[in-house]
Amino acid sequence: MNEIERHYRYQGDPLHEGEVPSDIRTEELTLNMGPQHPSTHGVLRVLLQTDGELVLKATPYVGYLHRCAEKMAEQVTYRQFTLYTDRLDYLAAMNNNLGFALAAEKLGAIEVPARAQYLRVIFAELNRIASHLVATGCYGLDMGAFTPFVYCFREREYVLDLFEAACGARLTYSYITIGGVREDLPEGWIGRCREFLDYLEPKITEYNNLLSYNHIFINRTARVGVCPPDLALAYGLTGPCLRGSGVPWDLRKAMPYCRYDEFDFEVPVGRGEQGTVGDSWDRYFVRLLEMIQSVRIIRQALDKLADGPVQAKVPRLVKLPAGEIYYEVENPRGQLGFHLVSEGGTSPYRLKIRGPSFCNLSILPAVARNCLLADIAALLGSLDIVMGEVDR
Amino acid sequence: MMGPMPYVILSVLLLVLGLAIVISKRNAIVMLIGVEFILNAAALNLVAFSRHGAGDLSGQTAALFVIVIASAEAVVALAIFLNFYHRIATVDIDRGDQLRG
Amino acid sequence: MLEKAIFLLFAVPTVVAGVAILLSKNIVRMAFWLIAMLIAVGGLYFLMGAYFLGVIQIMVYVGGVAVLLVFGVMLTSRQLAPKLRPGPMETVWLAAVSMALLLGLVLSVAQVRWVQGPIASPNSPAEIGHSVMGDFLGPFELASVLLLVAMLGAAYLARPKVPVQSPEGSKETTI
Amino acid sequence: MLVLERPKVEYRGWSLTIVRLATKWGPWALALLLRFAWVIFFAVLVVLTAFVWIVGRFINPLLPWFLRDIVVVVGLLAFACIVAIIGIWAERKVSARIQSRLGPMRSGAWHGWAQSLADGLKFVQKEDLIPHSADQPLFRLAPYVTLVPAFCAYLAIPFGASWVFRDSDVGLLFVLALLAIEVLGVIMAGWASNSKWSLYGAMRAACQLVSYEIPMGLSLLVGVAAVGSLSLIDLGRAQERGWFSWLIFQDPFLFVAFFTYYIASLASCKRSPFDLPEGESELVAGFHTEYSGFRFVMFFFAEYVAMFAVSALATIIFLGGWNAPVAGWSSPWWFVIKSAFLVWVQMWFRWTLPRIRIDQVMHACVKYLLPLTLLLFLGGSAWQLYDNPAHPAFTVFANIVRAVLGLIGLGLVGLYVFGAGYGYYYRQRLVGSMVRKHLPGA
Repeated sequence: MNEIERHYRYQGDPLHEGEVPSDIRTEELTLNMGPQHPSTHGVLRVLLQTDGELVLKATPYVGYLHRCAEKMAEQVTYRQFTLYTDRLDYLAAMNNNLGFALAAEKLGAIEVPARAQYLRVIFAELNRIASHLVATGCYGLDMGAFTPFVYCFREREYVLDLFEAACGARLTYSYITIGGVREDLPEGWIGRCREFLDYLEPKITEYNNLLSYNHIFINRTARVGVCPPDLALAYGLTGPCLRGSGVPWDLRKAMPYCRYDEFDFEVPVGRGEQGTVGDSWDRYFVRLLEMIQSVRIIRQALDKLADGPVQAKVPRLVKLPAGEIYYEVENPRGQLGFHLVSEGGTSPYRLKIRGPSFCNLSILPAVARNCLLADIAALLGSLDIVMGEVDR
Repeated sequence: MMGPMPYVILSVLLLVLGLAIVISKRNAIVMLIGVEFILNAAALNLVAFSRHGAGDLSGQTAALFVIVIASAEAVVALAIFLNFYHRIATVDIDRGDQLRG
Repeated sequence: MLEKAIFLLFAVPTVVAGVAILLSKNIVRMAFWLIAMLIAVGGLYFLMGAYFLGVIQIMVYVGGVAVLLVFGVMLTSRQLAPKLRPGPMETVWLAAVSMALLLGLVLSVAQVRWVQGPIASPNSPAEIGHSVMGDFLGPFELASVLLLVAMLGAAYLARPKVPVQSPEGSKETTI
Repeated sequence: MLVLERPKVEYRGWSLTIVRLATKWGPWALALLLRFAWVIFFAVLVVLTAFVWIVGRFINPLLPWFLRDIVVVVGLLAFACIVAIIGIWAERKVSARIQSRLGPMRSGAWHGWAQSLADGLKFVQKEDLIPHSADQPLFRLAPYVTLVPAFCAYLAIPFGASWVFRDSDVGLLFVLALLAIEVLGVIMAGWASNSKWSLYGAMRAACQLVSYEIPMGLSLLVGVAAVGSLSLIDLGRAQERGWFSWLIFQDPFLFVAFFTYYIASLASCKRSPFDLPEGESELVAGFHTEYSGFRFVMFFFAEYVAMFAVSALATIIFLGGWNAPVAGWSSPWWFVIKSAFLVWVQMWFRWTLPRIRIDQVMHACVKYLLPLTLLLFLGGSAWQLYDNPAHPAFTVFANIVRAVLGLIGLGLVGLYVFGAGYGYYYRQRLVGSMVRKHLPGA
């Protein structure tokens, strides 16, 4: 039994390590979890081989939300495709916009004005907060605690209000476009944003009291769904899932884009505070810590914001030179990559999207073995997948 | 006022039904159900006699012991049957004719 | 009159349950019929004034034993289930033997000349407690030992023995 | 020629028939009833009195008592229904307030008080759906098996020293036995639905409810051993000398037993954090996944009726039942208020805590709760041996302990009142500065 194999085993009770909880081995039951199931976060279907409450094997089946986003990209112009990026990870549309815009700008060598760069950072980080709030709240819901969910959505509403004030949309923004952002901030927006940041910071302590350090919650999530660092790297995990496994890899630090190198922030990693490194609790907690870091970044960006244009001079019909590029940004769920192949026309020849949720989900069959049925919900919730991005 | 007669007749019926269940079914758990019938027939008799015959509570106390023993029996029997099922994947008691495990 | 009606109210279900179990093919239904029988017998205890016993019957039998039985039925009932209906020849024999037994018992019971003793006073649990701790102290202690042994035995039988075998090969399916 | 015909849909079940009749004749009947309400009331009263008098005088002197029983049973049923209706509404309001929402506000004039009535009406109108491959008779039977025992438990629960349907020597065990039957309905529902999620719910319910019955009963037995009776009336009477005579403050074992009982009763009502049988994020809706319409309402009702029943047991055995904190002011209202408070605490738990995993539920029962309650029972019994006039020194000690425990209880209540008052007074500050000031565009 090697190290990784030992991690797969049921780890609820140290007394019975390496054993199934009961000897009463009945026939294996095939259980169809999803595509309509409360804790699969959308239309994911997981086929479970169960022995009583014990899950022997979990196989995810994806594709229920496939909308041919990549193929569509070949038919629409670059500007038009920005709208499709909204629908990838619909909880972090700003970040998706940003990734696509950066890829296109890199290929077209478009210089973005400084104010637009900072605005991009502000909005990307605000959306990271909103997305992590959803992840945190839904994780509480997966664990059976309804109240954190409502609290988190209450806070998310304020972020959405801010977005609505800036760009008029609450879910699909298309705010960050090629060459900058679509329009400048409205009157008084910065003050409201600061007010929100002041409001959010104490709330995170509240979540810690309510959920993170709740004894039941820790028992449900610590030592559950452990992804050791080597396994996480082997499966290509990114984002909070990778950092939850203790690997301090963040594209904002490692390969800064959008002037992220100007900001002072830390990369929180899972330290196995309540159980082992890389368990569900670590992944959950990394998200909470990242929210604090995002608040720090937004504060600095708001300070640096100076007057100026928010759009570079880009023609209405963007034409990119022939060539190809692969560009990755750090999304709330991991690294979102756009592989853009251009033949010099107004629409891409081929676009390949690397969805972080898809790669994160791929670890499910490796980790969800010999765990309990309830642990599947804990694991899926902590991986925090968005099916819009998995299926694209 | 009814005497003990109806209760005794009922208990006879329960006894015969229980025996018939035990004899006719080959499923171990259903046989356990038949045994519960027989035990209840006995307990019913005891309580009826306690009320109409002896005039003290010894019959009821004995019925209490019947319940206690029935529960213990059910627990152990079920544990045995589940092991049995685990070994030979059936609860057909005719299949359990090997002496080795 | 009322007593007879209530007696029938409880007696008929017990017999019906037994017949239904004999004729039924569905094991889970059998278990639920057994529960009906147990509750009806509990009702008969109530009718006879043995309230404590009736309550204990429902609590221990229905709440514990029957649930356990249903549990066992659900854990084992599968397509490999053994036959639940006897063959035609067996049925004839079974009916003959049961009828003979029934007739014999009923006739012998009917011949008994019952002497109506004093009706036992409506009992309280306290009296049963005195009875258990007095006349029946020996059986009571034995029963407690029996329960302990049964508990240990059941725990021993159901203990984990087999280490986990990795589920059907270690092939990684990558999708 | 092709004749397009409406597909013939066969609706089944009594609930739909009731709805049909109610929608057809209901408005008429209601209007007439309301128009002549007082007349009908007095007419019924007069007729009933005359009937009872004639029956008692000429036919059978026992029959009036039979009628009295019928009236009381109907009253208890009505009470249980009201408990369930108010409970469902309260659950929604409590959850809303805990989550800084408003909850139902529209049905009825005041704070959506008629919400559960409206919900009930909606549920009754729904199609009575039975899955094709379900075990029909058991599927239909299961909600009744769950609901009826929960209702029947009220037959033995006293609301006051003389406010009881039947005072039985074994009242406590009777209530426990009826609550034990409830699990059968759950198992039946889970199995008959022929759905794997339902079956999982049923299995979990069977494991959990059967296991937690033991600590629950044992904790109650500590109280029973202190009083020496299984009759709920006697248990209540033993505590009529005010706050410090309540059983929970009688000895430290009873004090702990109250909390172990409360935890076990949470598990036996399938309430959070023990709501695994229906845990919606794991088992869709557990044992009632396949139920809809009125059958689902029955499960819902049964849950709230059982919640109040276990809280009532806790009230009678530990919290003085119908007795006021000051001797002599006993009233059934005290009983209802205390039980309602315990129900509210159950709701509070539900909207605060996450759900436990099934293995942790069993470990908590077998490894911690069961030995603890056994120890409590042992300790409580030993305390009774020494706490009597034969041991004057110990009696002094016991009285000191009682006073201390009573003061602790007062402190807990004071803490609760202070916390609630503080929260209410600073309700604007606690929910944050941004709640009142809406952002433009919001």
